[in-house]
Amino acid sequence: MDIRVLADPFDFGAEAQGFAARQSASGAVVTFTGIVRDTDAGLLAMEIEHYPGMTESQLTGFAEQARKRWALEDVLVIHRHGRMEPGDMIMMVATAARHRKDAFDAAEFLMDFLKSRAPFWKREITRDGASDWVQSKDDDEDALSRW
Amino acid sequence: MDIRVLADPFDFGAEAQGFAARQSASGAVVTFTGIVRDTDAGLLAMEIEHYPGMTESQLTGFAEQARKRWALEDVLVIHRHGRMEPGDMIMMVATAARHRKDAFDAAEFLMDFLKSRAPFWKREITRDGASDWVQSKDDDEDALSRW
Amino acid sequence: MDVLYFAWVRERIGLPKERVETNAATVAELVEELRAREERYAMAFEDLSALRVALDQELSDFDAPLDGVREVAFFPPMTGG
Amino acid sequence: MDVLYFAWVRERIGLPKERVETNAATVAELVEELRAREERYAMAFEDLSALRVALDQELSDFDAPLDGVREVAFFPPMTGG
Repeated sequence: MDIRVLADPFDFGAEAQGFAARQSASGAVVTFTGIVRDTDAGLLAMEIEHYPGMTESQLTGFAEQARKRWALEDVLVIHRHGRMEPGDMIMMVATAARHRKDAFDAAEFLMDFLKSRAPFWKREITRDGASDWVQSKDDDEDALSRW
Repeated sequence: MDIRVLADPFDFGAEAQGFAARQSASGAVVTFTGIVRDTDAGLLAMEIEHYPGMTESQLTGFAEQARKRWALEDVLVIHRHGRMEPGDMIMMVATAARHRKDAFDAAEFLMDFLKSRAPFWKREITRDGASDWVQSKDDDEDALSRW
Repeated sequence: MDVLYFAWVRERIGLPKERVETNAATVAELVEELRAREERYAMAFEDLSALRVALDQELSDFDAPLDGVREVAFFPPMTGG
Repeated sequence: MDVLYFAWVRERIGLPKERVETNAATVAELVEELRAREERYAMAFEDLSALRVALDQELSDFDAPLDGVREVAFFPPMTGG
């Protein structure tokens, strides 16, 4: 299990490859990565604030819950904070399991909790100089109810 | 859309990174990779036979169906045939979408169809010299019914 | 038409592909003709529930007509991914 | 106890963290005390349904007791991932 909260960019390809290469007992590896997407308003940057200490403990807790619910061999969570630009990778999760369903379900579970229960707050800065906190979505809150 | 059927190894990390880096309009990228797993009997190698021509057209068809059902920005499918050893990567799919649910669902859909409807046949060769065709699983057939 | 065999069907019959001249109207009739040929064919087609068929590279059924079909393939359930 | 503010709560109040001496028995009572201080606090705590609270870095509720708690944090709904 590998949980990292960091300000610097991470190398998604190298992390995905390294994670998959470690899984000799697993047949299935799922990864998710979230990318800063350009918006209609023209996004200049995204800034992510977080709650040091609580962030790490929440992410670790989600990963532990996932390992209890599914037969996972390994879990990786990386999440950046600070300033990012369109195209930059915000975060990734990776799950490894013998069976693909476990790897998929656990990755979706981690993402749903990460969206609404990990203490990160996004702010979008547009090219016209406006700066707004991203609103949480009802959809994201609703997504938790299935677990 | 990128569909490849090949005998040679592929670089999962580089493919995943390259795919994600191309998705400036997508916020969400999901990858799945299947790895040759060592078995209790001691696996020496896995050999995958396929039906050239039909394989490519089936995989392309699955990707097109996925693009009709979900709001996808891009789809990648790579599948090897020939001889592989434990730890080798057999195949990968990657999906890109604005919303993570679309990327996850489409990746699971592609995997379910790839398992039971793409013309590949696996044979396992164990260290004691035995060689057996892998049996299809009822679970995999059942998984199709949800789509 | 060309008839292709994959995986253990290929192994039982002993060849990957052959040219077959037939007047069979359906896949099932073609299977009957092949079964009648030799023991190795009879063994390969012993249990049709364990077999799948593709016509011109599209998955099909054993009661499908062969009219206009150029390539028939027989194989066990697929195990990709 | 230490009281922490994040995102627009931090911006409205104008600081990320402060030491607060209080006899409040619950989070809701602490919020009442803070609201009464100054306009910027009143604005930050205007709509509790738009706020979340963590006690010692665990998500909690506004009616939770503060007994033994060393760190309270107020923030809007989270937007990770």
